[in-house]
Amino acid sequence: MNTAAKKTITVRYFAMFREHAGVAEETLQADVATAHDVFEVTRARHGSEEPNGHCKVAINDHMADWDSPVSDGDTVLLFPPVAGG
Amino acid sequence: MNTAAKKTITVRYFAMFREHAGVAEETLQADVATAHDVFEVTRARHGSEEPNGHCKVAINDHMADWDSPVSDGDTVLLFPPVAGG
Amino acid sequence: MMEVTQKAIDPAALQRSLANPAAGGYCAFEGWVRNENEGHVVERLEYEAYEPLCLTEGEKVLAEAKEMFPYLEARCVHRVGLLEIGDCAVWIGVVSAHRDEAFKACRYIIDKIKVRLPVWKKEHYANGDSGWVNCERCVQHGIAD
Amino acid sequence: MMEVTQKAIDPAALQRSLANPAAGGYCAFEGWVRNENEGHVVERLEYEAYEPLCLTEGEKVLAEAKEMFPYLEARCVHRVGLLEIGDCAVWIGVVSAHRDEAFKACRYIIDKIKVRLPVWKKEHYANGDSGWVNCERCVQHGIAD
Repeated sequence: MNTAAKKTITVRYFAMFREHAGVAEETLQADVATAHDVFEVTRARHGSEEPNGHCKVAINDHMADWDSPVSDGDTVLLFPPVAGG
Repeated sequence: MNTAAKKTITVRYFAMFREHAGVAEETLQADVATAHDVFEVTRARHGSEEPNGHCKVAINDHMADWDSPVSDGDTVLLFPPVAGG
Repeated sequence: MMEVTQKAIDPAALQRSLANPAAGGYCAFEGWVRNENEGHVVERLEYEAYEPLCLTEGEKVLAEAKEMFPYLEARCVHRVGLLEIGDCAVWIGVVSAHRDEAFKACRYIIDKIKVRLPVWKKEHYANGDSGWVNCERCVQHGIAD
Repeated sequence: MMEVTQKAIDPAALQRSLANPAAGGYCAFEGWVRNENEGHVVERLEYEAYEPLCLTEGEKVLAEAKEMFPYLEARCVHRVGLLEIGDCAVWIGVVSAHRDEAFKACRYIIDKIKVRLPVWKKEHYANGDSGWVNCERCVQHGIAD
């Protein structure tokens, strides 16, 4: 197993994702290239099938796209569908 | 002069019309059939050339058209162009 | 409900009167006296209204708005008398289940209030002149000239 | 200015902060907690927000609105925490020289706030259940089921 290829990513879960995961934040080491990859490897945690455009993602406090690249040490925020107002 | 054909009409002037007439209300006896006729016979008082769609008229506290008939004893309200709000 | 008042408008009290547990959206509009109109520096405004017809015409406008954009509650108050810069001349509040009706009804009401109610305003300018808004050319020898 | 607060929103104080002598129109929108949603009797709502991104995204929305509908002043406050029926969850106020910009900017802001800010609401129903709005089908085995 090539651990050198793995990145350390902090993942933060919000609202329903947090309740489903049972934690607000965790740090994982995984072989991920994009925000979408992070969504996939944490699927069992947040419980959602696919981002499908309704979920949103931010990287280091900036709104991002699902195909945005993630770097070692990034914090990825996983947002379930919003409902403000 | 056939005074039997004349009607007694109370005319009320508002805003600029009242300032121009120098009175808020007066009663006149005139040979008038419609609200427009009242506007015409009081033209020198309110000072306006023509109702032209911007001025409005009410008869006995009901909004009326310029060709609405007036009856003996009616009160005709002459409204210059409005500017609410 | 349509009202005409000589007293300062109290938006907070008016808003409280519209509370409704089924309401999800509240839209309010206020017309404020501003310091300029068509290039003139305005110092204050004088509003005159013919109250009986303001009330009947205002109620009609509120009913039309409700027919088109079903709302839960709505209220409109127009102030008369001498107003200073920043004073609230007209207040409209609409509450509805969802925001779309509240916005659309509120807009409809102010648009119609401005052209249908027998209300007139006289601007007092910084140079000492005054003039009735919309009316300067409607009288042959206007007092405002 | 965009704000997120845990305290009750005070519309009167917020409105006063927007006073501007060149303003002729003021439009406000408030989102209130209502007692029903999609057939469920709602007893209260719990709002959660990720404040850092609410602020940056909210400021973007206000700037976009100003670009499209040039206004003089605008402010938006979103409340978080546990809210009761009738409580104000979001407040938006816009002042402009004329009413058109105030209405349009206010509507633009609430429309975008609702879909772009990281804010979530959990409804607590009369029967004891609860559910995250817009989210019930987004999780395989939702806690809200």
